[in-house]
Amino acid sequence: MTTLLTASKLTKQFTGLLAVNEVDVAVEAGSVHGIIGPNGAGKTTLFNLISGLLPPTSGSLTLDGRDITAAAPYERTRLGVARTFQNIRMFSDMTVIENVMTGMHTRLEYSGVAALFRLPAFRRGERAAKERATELLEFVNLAGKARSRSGDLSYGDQRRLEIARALAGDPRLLLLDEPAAGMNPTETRDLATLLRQVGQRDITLLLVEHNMGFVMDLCDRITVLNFGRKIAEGTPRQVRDDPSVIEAYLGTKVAERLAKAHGA
Amino acid sequence: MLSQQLVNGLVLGSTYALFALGFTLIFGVLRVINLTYGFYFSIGAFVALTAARSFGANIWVALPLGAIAAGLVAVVADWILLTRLRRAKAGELSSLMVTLGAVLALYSLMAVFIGTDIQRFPFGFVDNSAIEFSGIRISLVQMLIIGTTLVLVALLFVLLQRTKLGLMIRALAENEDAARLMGINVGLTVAAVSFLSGMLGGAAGVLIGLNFNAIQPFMGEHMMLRGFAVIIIGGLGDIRGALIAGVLLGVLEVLTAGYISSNAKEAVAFTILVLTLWFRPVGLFGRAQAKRA
Amino acid sequence: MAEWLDDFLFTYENLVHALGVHGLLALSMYCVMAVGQLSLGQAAFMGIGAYTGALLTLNLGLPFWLVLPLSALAPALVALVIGGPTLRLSGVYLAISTIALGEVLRVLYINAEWLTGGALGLSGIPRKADLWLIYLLLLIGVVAFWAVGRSKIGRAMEAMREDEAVAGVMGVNLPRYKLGALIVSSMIAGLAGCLSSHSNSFIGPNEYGFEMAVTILSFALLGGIGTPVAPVIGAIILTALPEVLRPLQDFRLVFNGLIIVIAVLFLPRGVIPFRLRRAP
Amino acid sequence: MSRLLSTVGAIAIGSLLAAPAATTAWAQETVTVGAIEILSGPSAAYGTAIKGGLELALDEINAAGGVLGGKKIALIIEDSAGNKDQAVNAARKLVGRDKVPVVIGPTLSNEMFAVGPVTNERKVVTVGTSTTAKGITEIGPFIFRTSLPESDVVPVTLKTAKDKFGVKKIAMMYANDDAFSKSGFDSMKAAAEQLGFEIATIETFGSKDSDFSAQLTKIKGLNVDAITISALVEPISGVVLQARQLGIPASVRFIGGNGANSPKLGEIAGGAADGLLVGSPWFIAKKGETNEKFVADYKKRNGKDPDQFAAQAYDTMYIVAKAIDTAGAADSDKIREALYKTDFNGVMGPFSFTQGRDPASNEGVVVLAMKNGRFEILE
Repeated sequence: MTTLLTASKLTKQFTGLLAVNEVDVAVEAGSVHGIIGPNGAGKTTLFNLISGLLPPTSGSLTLDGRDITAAAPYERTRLGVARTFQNIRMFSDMTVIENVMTGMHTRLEYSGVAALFRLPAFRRGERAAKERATELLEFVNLAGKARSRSGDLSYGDQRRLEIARALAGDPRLLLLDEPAAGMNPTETRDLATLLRQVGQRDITLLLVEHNMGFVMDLCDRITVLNFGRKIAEGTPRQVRDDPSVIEAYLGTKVAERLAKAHGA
Repeated sequence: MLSQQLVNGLVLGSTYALFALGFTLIFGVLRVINLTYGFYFSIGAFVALTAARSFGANIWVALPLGAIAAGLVAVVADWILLTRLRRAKAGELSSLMVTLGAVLALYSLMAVFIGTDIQRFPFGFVDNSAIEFSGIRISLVQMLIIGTTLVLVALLFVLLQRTKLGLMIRALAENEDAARLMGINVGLTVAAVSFLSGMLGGAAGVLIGLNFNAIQPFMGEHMMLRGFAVIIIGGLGDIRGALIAGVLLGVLEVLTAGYISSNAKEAVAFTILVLTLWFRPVGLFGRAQAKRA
Repeated sequence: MAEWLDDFLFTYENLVHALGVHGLLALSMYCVMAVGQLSLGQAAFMGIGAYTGALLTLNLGLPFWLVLPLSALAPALVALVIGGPTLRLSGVYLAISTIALGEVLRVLYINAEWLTGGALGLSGIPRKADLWLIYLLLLIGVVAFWAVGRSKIGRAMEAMREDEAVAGVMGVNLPRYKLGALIVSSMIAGLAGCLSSHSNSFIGPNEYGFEMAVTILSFALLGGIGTPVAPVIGAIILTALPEVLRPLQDFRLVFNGLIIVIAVLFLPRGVIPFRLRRAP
Repeated sequence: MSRLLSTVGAIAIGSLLAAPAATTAWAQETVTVGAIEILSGPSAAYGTAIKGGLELALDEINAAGGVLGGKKIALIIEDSAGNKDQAVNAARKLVGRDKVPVVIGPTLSNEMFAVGPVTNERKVVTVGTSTTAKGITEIGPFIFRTSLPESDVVPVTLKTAKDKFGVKKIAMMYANDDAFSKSGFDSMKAAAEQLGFEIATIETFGSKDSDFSAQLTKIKGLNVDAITISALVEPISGVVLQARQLGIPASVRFIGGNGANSPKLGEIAGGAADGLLVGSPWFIAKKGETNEKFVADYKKRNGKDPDQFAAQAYDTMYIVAKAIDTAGAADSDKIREALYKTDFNGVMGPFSFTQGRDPASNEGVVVLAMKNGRFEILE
């Protein structure tokens, strides 16, 4: 197995807050890698650093041996990084299929001139894009809604559309920020099935999730963050049994219980 | 002559700084380039003028009157124009556009009703005499402007750093949602900031109108262009930066006109503005990284 | 031609010219706003085109077919200089620096007397901007935006307008798109400027300032930016209305200002709210 | 889309077409003359004064039997709002729709540079009453003006300053951002050089500036005898006030161009303006029956004192009416011929045109000095 993504000593400091503190993560190609941790542990910040939405304060990132620490988001996309967002960020005025086709931006090679004059390159590109988009929509079970306004979709549909849009760029690494948030058990189960199928497409998955069952079930390897620091890493079983992890999770619960007792 | 020119520059620069204070305060807290600010400047001057004319108010009455009126206008303008956008979390460009349209409409409306002729305070409204020492002349009004600018900056610092309202304002400036969670009445704090900046704008209008003795509806618009330069050079939202950038700009303009060419005076502000954007977009004193696209 | 028709065209020639030129200006505004940016420099770019065109015609006597593209090129260079640093920052920086641009250029026109005639401006510019040419260019502009709008470029532009960060994650090269849009828009504005100076015979330094910039913005906001035709219709309405409703002239600026306020607050999609489809 | 465009076009054109029919019916009994003046916006004061002067003359002419053996003159005044485009649109409407043989105005030189080529192309006589910039009548053979160009007035003022007050060394100031002020300055500079003045410095400012301290401090250090200034009245007032505040003594006189020739100067600047010299083609207290009657009638009709713009407009209306009469028809070409033969004695004094269509003589120019906030003839 080879390492696809390596973060070393990755740090992000906001005014007065170390959101991510010297975190090392290595994501194996072809694996499903989970990142867990209590609220405020720095998971989303880590995602923003990996996808390039935030510049790191220090540390470095490599993708397939190539340094991408300073690369802009669009450059990372071109290199094969795609992501979804915790609070779904759809182009809500666009139709469903347009959203997916927007995700193909880097894979469409025709020039502006070709588009302007409707040259064969443009026609070919758009036709292929449409076919591929339709395929992806079928894959996420949205084929019937290709022409609906995406802002009008139900919550679960939007989640799946976001995954289709991310897949449209043919990524090697897909970052999923709490994909199961707000889903009922049935939907969650369907999602897990969907993601397993994605994994079979030779796509490495890195996901942040709160739903423990979901994570333990799906992931090959898990990294645990707390207060911006990595506190544990390993297989689901290793992580589950790690005392520092139990403390991190239990600690908060105990604290909550204590607070409640005081209040009463 | 150099010393007299430096004094001229200091006075001119103080007017720029005075004007820019409220402008930069609005941006610093509310994250809005509020172009209606120029109108507060005009309306403050006009209210003071009307007071002086209709019931012979003196400067110590007319100045606060103009400032308070402008403050009230600011609260209303913010409420009408920006509440909706703030609630919808619309981008900063929407608010810029809405205030842009509003300010054009307001100036023009004011011009339709009271004309664009330059109006002046009655003779003898303030003591026009000047003090002269070792060949440098400075009039009482000019000293009043420099003094007021310094006093207002000091008061603003005390307000922001030492009072409960200041704490609320700073919390709001940091993060609106967090401020709300902390139990701060955001609507009220926004209104307070609007009122404060409106007052600063109005006071600037009265004093500057008095110094140059030229009051007309579009006076705020002419000032606005300098205002942009000052708040960008000083760093958006940076009060101390606005003070220093304002004075700096005034002195540079006067020295340019005095020793290079009066033709070049107009270009000074924008040359520095463009240089700032190229090389130091966070402003002269900014530390934080400029907001990324 | 029948005499009455001749008289009629003579009477309204300026208006018909203005409708076309303003249509082009609205299109140039559309081009920037379509990627979610705000430029208040369209009037300034127009001015550069107007002066470049007039000077090339008057001083060098170049043929109009050569003058026109050169007048589009000059503002493009300025857009490059302005856009380079500011487009990396948040949108307000572009807005402010483009306002400043108008002012800088005004000072420049006034002071470069040997070239621009200073405050007296340039007069005696031959009338070479034929009506058909203006409307042909406008038509080409609209069709071109329409065509490009229905491709990956159009999708990328709409994505940037809706959520810039996500557009970046989709692989849209944000700086390049923003700069490209600014440059194309400055070129259209430059063309409009050149056409207007070659239909007015006289230009002065104070015509391309803040008021004109705001007026151009109001075209696009009234029409909306859902399709490239919408801002053009906005321009036509706002240009023709004061001519039809004379009393409106006194309140022209008040009206333009209110249009912007109302459009932003209540009609964010303009009066032509349709959206261009971007997929087959 | 093209259908939408053409629909909008059709609506716009349709509503524009609806209007023109009205004016043509009564054109038989009247001669229609057009005027384009600034009646709204920042410079409305000029146009309003001109309108007052035109209408006063018009009432008198029509009461005395009109022109061409009993035809009355109808005057259509269009508002330009000081906007070049609006002025051109007005001119096109007057020429294309109302078919006027003569256009009076427009108010500003800037507007004339835009309007002139249009009316001239259609061979419609255009008579400026207040356009003093250089090159106005060079626009074309149909462009006249009754206002003395600055280049005729300013030398008189400067010469008076030299002869009467021994002025030798001057500083020159002007607003460099509007055509009126700039072209006034050009004439001033030419005249100053011709009269052998020593020009210590030339300083500029913007029409909308309010701070002139840098320029004035510099001038103060140069110990000049006088300061010439070419600008509109508002910045002039500001300059004068600040000059005195900065301690430039009253013995250093200001010498103004046409823009300073306004009673507003005294209203705004008060005593600070005392001593300012300005040349004027007309003055309210000018002796003579014609002028006294004009001043009285104007005041009765319009409720305030006339200024030079009103006076020039008043004379112009008479000059145009006479030309129409002489021409024998409301025909532009014939009126143009007739204007060349103008020999008129009005409130501004004797008047005729040069072959270049400018006023022939500057004999009527008087030099005024400001005293206690009012202009008086310099004796």
